[in-house]
Amino acid sequence: MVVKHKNIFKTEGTWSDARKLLLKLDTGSWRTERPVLDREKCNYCGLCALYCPPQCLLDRGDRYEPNLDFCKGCGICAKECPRGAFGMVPEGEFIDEG
Amino acid sequence: MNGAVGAEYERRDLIAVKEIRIHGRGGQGAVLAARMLASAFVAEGKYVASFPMYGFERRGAPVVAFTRVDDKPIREKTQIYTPDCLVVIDPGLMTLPTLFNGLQPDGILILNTPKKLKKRPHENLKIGGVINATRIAVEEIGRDIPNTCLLGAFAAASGWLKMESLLACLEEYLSGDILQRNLKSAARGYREVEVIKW
Amino acid sequence: MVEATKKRNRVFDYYCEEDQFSGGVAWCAGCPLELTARTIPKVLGKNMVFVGTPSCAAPVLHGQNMGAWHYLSYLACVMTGVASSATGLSRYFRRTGQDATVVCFTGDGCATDIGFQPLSGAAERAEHIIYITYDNEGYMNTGNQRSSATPRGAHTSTTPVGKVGRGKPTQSKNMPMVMLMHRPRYLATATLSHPEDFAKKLLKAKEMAREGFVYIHVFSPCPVGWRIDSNNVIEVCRAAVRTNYFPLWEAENGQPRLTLEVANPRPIAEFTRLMRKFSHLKEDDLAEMQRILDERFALLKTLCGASK
Amino acid sequence: MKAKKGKVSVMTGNYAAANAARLCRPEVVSAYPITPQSEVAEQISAYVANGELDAEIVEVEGENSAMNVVCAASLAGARVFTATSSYGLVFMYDTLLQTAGYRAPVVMVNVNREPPGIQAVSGGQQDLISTRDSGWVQVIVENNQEIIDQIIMAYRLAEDHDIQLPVMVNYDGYYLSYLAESVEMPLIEDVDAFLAPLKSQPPRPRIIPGAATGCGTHGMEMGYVEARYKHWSALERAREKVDDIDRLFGEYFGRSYGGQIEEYRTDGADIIIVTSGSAAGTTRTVVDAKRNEGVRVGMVKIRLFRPFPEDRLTEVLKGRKAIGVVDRSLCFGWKCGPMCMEIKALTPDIGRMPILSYIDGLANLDITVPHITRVVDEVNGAAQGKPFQEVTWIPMEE
Repeated sequence: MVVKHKNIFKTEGTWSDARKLLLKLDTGSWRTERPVLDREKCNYCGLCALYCPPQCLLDRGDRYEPNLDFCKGCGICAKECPRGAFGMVPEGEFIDEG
Repeated sequence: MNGAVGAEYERRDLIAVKEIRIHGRGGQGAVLAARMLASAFVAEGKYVASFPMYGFERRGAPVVAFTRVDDKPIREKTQIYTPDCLVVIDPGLMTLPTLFNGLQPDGILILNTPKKLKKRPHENLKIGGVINATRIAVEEIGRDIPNTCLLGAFAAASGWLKMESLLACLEEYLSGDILQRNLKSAARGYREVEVIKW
Repeated sequence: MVEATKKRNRVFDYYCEEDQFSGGVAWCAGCPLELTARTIPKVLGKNMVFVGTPSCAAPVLHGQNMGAWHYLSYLACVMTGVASSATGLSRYFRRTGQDATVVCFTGDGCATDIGFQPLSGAAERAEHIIYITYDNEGYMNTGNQRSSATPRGAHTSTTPVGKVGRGKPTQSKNMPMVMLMHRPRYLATATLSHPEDFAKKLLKAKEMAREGFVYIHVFSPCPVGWRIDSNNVIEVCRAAVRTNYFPLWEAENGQPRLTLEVANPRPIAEFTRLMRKFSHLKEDDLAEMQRILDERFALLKTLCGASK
Repeated sequence: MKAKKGKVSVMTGNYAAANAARLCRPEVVSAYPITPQSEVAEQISAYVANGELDAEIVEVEGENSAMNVVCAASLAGARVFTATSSYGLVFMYDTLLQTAGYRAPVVMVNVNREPPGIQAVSGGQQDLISTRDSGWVQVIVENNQEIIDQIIMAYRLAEDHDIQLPVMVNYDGYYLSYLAESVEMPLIEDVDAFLAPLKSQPPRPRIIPGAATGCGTHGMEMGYVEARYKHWSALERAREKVDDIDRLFGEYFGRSYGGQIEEYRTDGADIIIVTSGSAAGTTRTVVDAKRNEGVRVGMVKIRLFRPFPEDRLTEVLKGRKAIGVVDRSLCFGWKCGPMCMEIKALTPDIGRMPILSYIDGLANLDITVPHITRVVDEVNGAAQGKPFQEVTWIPMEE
């Protein structure tokens, strides 16, 4: 006996809808080095935030700090900072081995 | 592409009532003539189908156009192999070996030529309509576009179509000064055609 | 915008719109394309529609079925269809009075190669769209193959360096100049090392797109394909400008003008040494590269002078 | 309610197509000239130039762009129209797949022409066949009146909320494109009335500036499969919809074409000739003549080629004694023409019987009355147990 195919979708909805949710990747885990700010050197010029590709430097009012959830560790902030306020520290130093 | 080439089909009763095949060259208005003819027949309540057969559209290349006329809707979408009437716009095409292919008994030939027709060109011909349409077109329209003049000659020689229907349908295709000149050209074709009965 | 308590760069004033992208999107660490993509809506505002194609930008720009990585409206189309799809959108938005900036966002592969025909057609028809090319000098998304924007001598996976092969044998298509000859309403080159210049040009582009076709060519080095340290890409952009390898200029109605005149252009070697895609080049190769560069810059200068 | 009688005039298939498109009020039109379609593009431009149609005309630099323009405009919410032929259709192939996959309700006229060979500017359905799995709805029509009526019906189908698919209306190049015959042109207010139900549907998704509406990627893995499944299902639904719309059109305008297929004198027929397009008219003439001779022959004209009218064909072909299928195209790698191949796929449902394949009318050669007569004679012989040839290239055997 042949069973006729029945459509399982009743309604048409062919498209994505960006308002539903934003998919976020754990790009924070891509990092091998982490930017660490020396607040003494920072003069809040904002060049780090300007050049940061993922735009993940958070404005703290008197300085910028990386959002480590998304920072990919490219090091541009450290490289572009005219005062050398960011240092790139290997991620391994932040891992609690215990 | 030429519908007449190599076609030796048996005529069947089931083919439409009247089939007209127009031979010309690109630029002489053969395609438009076939279409005008169709419109004129529609004005008389007939069903028509008309289409040309050509490849690349090139001035001077031989062109064949077809018009079918019937009292009932026409269903066949084929070229015309068994014409009842041939319209030859360019006298040079008279030497075409396939020109008379499939011509039916009691056939009609409408020929544009500056010369007299000395003998019957084909044994199936019954009526000839000979006219120097090129001269008339040049005189009336100012250019060698003899198609409307030949349509006038067709109406006179064949008797299948009223001249009023033909003149009325030209307005669908032409306008202004060109229309007036073509109306004159067609009227002269109707009046001046030499009708020969064999 | 928080008021700066210390010295804050005035470039921030151009970036007044919200970032339309989420954090954590799939672009390589240090890729200037990510910065370019984020910059555009920050300057142009939300009322824009991105039209793009398979490229490095595609996975992010064109979202996914159940969501997306940004809040912008977009149309993802085939490689050959970017400029013409944007045409369809722009015509209908204008006809129905919808205020929108239609922005094509493609790589050099699409703009200079497979999608060039519709781009050229749209420019000729003076469609009201902004066509932004991010030029990474090759097909970086598919693994660093050559495109017609790849410069002479560059090592790519389809013009490899070997016993015989010495990188790409022919010079690149001078795309901004090709587009200039279409006489768009507005044309500009830009790069990320000069964000203020870029932002100004984007603002101008938004205005000019109301009147006609806009083409913007963005120099966008690929840290992976060009083999650059990921922290060095902005420096590469800067070097490209300093050496006149990528001069910054704009043209309204086909009248070019330099927006940044480099006082003492540096030799090309200062650009090529920053990446390994040129590391095999010998002295004569660099000299030839310098010659091509000088020739192109002289042409640009001549045209700039002619329009004064 | 019924439509008023329209004006009867003589026009070519191309003019009929352009005129019908005008009546449907497309908002964005883009087409690139190609023989034998060019008149359609020209005529639409003339309507806009004369103020008879208010549409955006985009004079693109190639068919690929034409399809991209109308696809994108359609996704933004516009009613669109385009026309092409042969290589033009093939040149837009990437976007053809995209348009269907994105569910853009584009209506396109394809004037059938042979695709291989630059010199072969001649009729043939190979362009249609080469795009049959593009996910479009594909309809083939027989004469100029059907061109007009089918274009109007195509909008009703394409923009139906349950369908949302592009529709390709095919007619034979040369045989219909340049054929002048008398047609009745519906009045524009009647076309408006016929298409009005589309306005009361739920709005279809569209690209809105600033509203975060994106179109183009179906997501990965299951998201993609879901989108394909919905696309496939919409095409399945289109079959019945074609029948419904044809019936509604008939009730309103007084002309109908049978929907997915049109049957001609199939009652009591032992043998059936299956064909499509302009050749169907010639076949009717032969069927009439053969019926007069006592041959129990009928004709089936395939109108809907994609989705394939499986059920309607099964119903009409079941229990016959033999079938002849006349194709104006080729199916490379099969010992028969493409439509014949699809009819053969119905064998489990219609039962085993001789199915004879005929290739005819390639390169603009006529499918003539004698050709079809020969087909009927041979199929009739096969029905009576005579040996038959499985595939016959008619022009090669003349």
